[in-house]
Amino acid sequence: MYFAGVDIGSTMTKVVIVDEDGELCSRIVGPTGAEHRRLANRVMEEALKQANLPFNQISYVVATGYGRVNVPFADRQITELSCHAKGVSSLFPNVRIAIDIGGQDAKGMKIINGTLVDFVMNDKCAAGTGRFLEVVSDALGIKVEDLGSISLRSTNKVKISSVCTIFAQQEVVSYLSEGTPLEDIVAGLHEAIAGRVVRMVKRLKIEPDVVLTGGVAKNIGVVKAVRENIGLEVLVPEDPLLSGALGAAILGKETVLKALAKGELIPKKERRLEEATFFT
Amino acid sequence: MPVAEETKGLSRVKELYQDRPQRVKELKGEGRKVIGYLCIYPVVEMMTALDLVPYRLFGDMREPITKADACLPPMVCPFLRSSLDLALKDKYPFLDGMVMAHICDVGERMAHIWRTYVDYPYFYFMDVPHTTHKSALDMFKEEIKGFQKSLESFTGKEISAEKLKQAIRVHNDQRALVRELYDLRKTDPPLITGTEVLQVMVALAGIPVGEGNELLRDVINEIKQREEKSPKQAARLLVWGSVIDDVSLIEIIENAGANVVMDDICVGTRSHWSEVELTPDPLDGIAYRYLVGIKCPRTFREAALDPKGKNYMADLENRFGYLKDYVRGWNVNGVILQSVRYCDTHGYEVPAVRDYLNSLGLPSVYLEHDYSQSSLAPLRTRIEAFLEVLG
Amino acid sequence: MAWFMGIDIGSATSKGVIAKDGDLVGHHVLPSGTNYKMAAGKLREELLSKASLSQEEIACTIATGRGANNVLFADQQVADIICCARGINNIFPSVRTVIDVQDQSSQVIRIGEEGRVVNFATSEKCAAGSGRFLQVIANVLRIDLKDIGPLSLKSENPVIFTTGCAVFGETEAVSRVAEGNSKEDILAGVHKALAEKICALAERLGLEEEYAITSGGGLDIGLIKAIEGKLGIQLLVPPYPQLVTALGAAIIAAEKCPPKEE
Amino acid sequence: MVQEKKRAINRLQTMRPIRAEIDETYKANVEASKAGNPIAWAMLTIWLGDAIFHAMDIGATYPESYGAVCAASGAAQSYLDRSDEEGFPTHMCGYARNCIGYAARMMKDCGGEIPPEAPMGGMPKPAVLLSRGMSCDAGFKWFQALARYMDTPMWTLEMPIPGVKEGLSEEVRERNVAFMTKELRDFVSFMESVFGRKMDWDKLSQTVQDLEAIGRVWYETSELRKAIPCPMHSRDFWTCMSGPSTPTGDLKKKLKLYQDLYEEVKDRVENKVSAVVQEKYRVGFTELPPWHSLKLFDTLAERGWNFVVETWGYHPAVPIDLTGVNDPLERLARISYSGLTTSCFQGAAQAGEYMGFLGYPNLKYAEEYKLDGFFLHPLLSCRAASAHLWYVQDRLMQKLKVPSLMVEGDIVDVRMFDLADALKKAEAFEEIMDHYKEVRKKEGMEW
Repeated sequence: MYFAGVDIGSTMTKVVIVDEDGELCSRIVGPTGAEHRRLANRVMEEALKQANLPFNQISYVVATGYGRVNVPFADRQITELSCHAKGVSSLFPNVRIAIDIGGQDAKGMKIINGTLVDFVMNDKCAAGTGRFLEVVSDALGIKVEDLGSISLRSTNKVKISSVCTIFAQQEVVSYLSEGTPLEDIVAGLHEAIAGRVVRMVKRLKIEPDVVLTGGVAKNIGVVKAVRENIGLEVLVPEDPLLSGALGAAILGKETVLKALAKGELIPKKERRLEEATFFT
Repeated sequence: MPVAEETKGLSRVKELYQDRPQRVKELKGEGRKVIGYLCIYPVVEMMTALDLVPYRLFGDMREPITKADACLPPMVCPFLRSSLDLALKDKYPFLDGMVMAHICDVGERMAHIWRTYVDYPYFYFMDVPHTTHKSALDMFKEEIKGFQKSLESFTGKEISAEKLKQAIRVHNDQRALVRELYDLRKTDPPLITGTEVLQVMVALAGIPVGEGNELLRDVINEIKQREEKSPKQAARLLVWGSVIDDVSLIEIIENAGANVVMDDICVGTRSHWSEVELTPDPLDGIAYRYLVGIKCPRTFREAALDPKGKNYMADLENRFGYLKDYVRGWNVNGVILQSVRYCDTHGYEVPAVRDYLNSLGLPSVYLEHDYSQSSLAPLRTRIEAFLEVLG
Repeated sequence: MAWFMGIDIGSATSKGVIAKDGDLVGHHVLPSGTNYKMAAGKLREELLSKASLSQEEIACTIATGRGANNVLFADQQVADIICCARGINNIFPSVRTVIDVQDQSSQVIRIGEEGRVVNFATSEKCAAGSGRFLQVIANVLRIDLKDIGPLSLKSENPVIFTTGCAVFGETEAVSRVAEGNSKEDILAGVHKALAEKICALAERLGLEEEYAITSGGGLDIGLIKAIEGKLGIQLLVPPYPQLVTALGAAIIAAEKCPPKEE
Repeated sequence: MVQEKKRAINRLQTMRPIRAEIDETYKANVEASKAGNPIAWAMLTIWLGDAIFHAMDIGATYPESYGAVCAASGAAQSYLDRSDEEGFPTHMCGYARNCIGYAARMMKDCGGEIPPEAPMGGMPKPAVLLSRGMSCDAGFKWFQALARYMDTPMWTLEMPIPGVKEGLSEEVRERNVAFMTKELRDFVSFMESVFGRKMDWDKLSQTVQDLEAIGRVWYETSELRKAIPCPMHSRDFWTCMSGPSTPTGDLKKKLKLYQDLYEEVKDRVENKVSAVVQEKYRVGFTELPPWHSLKLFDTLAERGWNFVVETWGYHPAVPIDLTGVNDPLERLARISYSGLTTSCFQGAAQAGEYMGFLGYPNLKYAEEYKLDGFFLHPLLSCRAASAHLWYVQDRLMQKLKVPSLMVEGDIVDVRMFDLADALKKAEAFEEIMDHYKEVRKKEGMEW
């Protein structure tokens, strides 16, 4: 049996397929964006190709992420908070605090024995989300991927005082114009975003293990800043983008196995990859 | 069914919810005087006793705030900004007067601003103390007396003790009926949805108390005979916090798969739970009910010191003990704390009320919104996640 | 003979003009990029070569805009509000209210005789109600900025766009598209939301005709129509809306320092 | 003696010992509490409760003022962050969040001891909390919230706030004064029961007398600021303002210090000495300044801006006739009730102004102090000091053709204040002040 998790985030769409032992059979990441958002099925298609499976072989599909309601072929929708918690604890069984810095939000999750017990979330203000770094690195004229390594060279990071992302962008430009070294500015940005997120997550009373996920977790500079702000070791999964989709797939698996254990049979349904329609 | 036949019960409620002023406009046509009031501290019994029609003003979270931006800053309670905005857009041509009370900082400031820019034949600002000290009660009683005098001189009529007692009785009847309606939420699943209850509460706030009582009786009978119950859900929630006058949020919660079975808001229990005791001097009962009986964080309460000094848990019990009755009586298993942005009185309360709920072993989530529909949509994920936490 | 230079370093673009007796003899616009000092220098070169003048022939230079302090060769800095007022007064002497929609902030300026500032109101501490909001949306919808206006005018029913925040406007736009709304309706929705914010500013000041719109906003016919509709007014649009502030700076340069002695 | 360079603001010499005296009280409180004497945390109640502390030999410290101290010293940020972590919404009062963060740090991290990083010696753990039911909701909600961190007995002093029309009648006044007096009496017995000491009524009467004396001098001093050019800048006013309202330390000494201040200001008036190099604009300030960016005022002083008056809450109470009132508590009640709220109601009613003590005084000051404009500072974290400012701006313009500059910021959180933006707006505002000077002249107003 195979189980799929589809995580439609605000910027990235991820699909994971696992078998009944939880082994990863497929992992796909593609951009979301105004048009792509409608094409969850395309990404699913790729995932199936990679796993080299017909769609009918998928016993259960769980959709998550902020676009979860737009996955017509999903059997169930579960919020990204529960899915991240599940995905992260499947990779790090001892996790107590999971921090996910996504494209348009940041979440803190308190996890006990693999289940979500409390959470905090910011999707009100772009500062403290992945967008913050994207928007500002734009102004710096450098790729987001490069931010991390650049920041490590910093000896004296600047203080970003703007609360609004757009204004932070301007602040950055004035720093540049004053000839402030790039690495110090970037380090300042990492401090700004890490500071904001950690302040929020501290409301959950942080205790180890702490795991950081989301696209931003690929940024070594942010990881460092988060570590400094928490004062604890911070673990990062090998592919920090996937934990939501992974958790979704695993939750799907658990649903099915629970049902089977109860002796209920999962009706084999004809699965079709239809395009999402949004006129319902 | 003939079109002419007047609607009753819930369908009447929906009418009134959709078009709140329709009834007071009719009454106005019949020569009745309509007095607007904001928040739940203006003493409605006084207005009723003088055959005035009290009409509670709300905001409109579907209408962008524009006019009020010219005289109220963006960093104050958007509900109050919206209320003033509607007045400035001349949505209340039917009002003969307006009563505001010292409910909170912005409420107090806005009363004066309102009075400056929108003129009514009658206007009264009622001071409300923040403490429940004996001396505060005495002072508040005098303040109510002052309000009574001003109403009397406005109408040229006197309020006899008997008339006042009558008014108190009808309003107490309404409070009793509301509690009866709330009892129908105790079953699992509840006989009436949170959305419907809120619509009833909003409807009541726009019609004379007597009509309201009739309406409540119809609704209660209807609900009791209901065949189809609302879907059974795992979560039975209590919604706490600042004013909710639009069903959007409750709908989002109930659509996410929960039953909203109880509330602690001022368009619900806060406005209807406690009755006015019929004291020899009616004003004593009124003063006590409005200052002590209404449970709003704008009033300061503290547990008496025990020999060892002050005790936080005793303090919480004294402030929030009533929530325990709600939780047990309605078999609540989760609480949604919600507040409009920039509401200080609720903001300071949040950590303490969560401490209390934790002591009851009740999970809770805190949601903040800026009193506009668009600000509610993003809350869906938090609500769904909270329901997943409840399991 | 004396020429005067006005340099306006904005967060997105830098504008410069050379004026003589209040007339535009040369102008140039370039992206501010990440180094305001360089932008300013480049701007001066371009301007001088365009007007085929040498620096010596410039009697006085006034810098304005967010990056004004990076214009090292300026004789003085003047607030953009003042420059904008003088600039528009030079183009439309009858204008009493200017709506200046810049990249990151919007301001409404009331003007008296000789283009003196009589009152002004600026948008709050975030990019809400600023031109940036539109750019972000344009990016999401993959539309060229110059097409925004015309497209928006085609809209039958604008979507209700209540969030003013530029960054979250993006999220909302994305979900609007997902819901199947047309680009036209979304853009019209943004214009509506922007217009509401700007009009709130204007109503705070009180309106006095005639009216003009300047900076980037003046290039967006969709926004112009939305504001006109909401306030029930006619907006005058200068030939180069984004140059008005720089022009004002040049005019002030003329006021401040009379022609240098030969 | 610190030799400081010539600043655009011509500070008063007599201000310095007053500042030292005020700073001293922080140290005094720390030592007192080390010696085992109880210390109170009090909201500014403008005399109401303070005199009672003083008469009962209980040192009082003021978390509001301390919020300004933390903001000025840069220590505030970490306390604000701590308050966030504790789960308090971030839009709440900067003073309150600073204090809540401080309390959490003191009680949870430092075992009740003063946090090492605390500026000005810090505030020792309180033995009693005095909050207030007046002027803002934070006034009592904030101290109530402190119960999460300290089992400290707390009292809330009530202050009636009637509407202008409703508050005019003598009946209402007498009723409210009687209420406040009763409140104070209850507070005294509360204090007596908490500390097991008796109130020394003679000392209280003496304290009240001294306070009245200091208050009168302070009031006379502010009257002198109507002179052109204005001899005393808001910077000096803010430095000295807490003295007359908080009876800490040796009151006789304090009185002397404020008399010296008066003399220096008076001397400046006689010699036409201005508080700024060249007084070009006379500006009033409403409500609370950006404590973290006071250099703003130096820069503006260089441009000829003289800040000559501040708003009601800080403006010295107009002395009232109290002959025949012997009960010290009633004296306090009358002074406070009149000074803080109703003294301006008569004028407000005549002017048809409903925004009593928050709105009308600005109009009054504009005329009396011949203001060219107002600097309005709405606080993103404070409703009480912001909700009325848009209205005030409108009334000043409608009635007096006096313009006001609106610059958003915060008293404590520096991240909410943009100095460059403020200066840009101020520059443009000068043209506006010039313009309306002309307009007022045309309309035959006297300034």
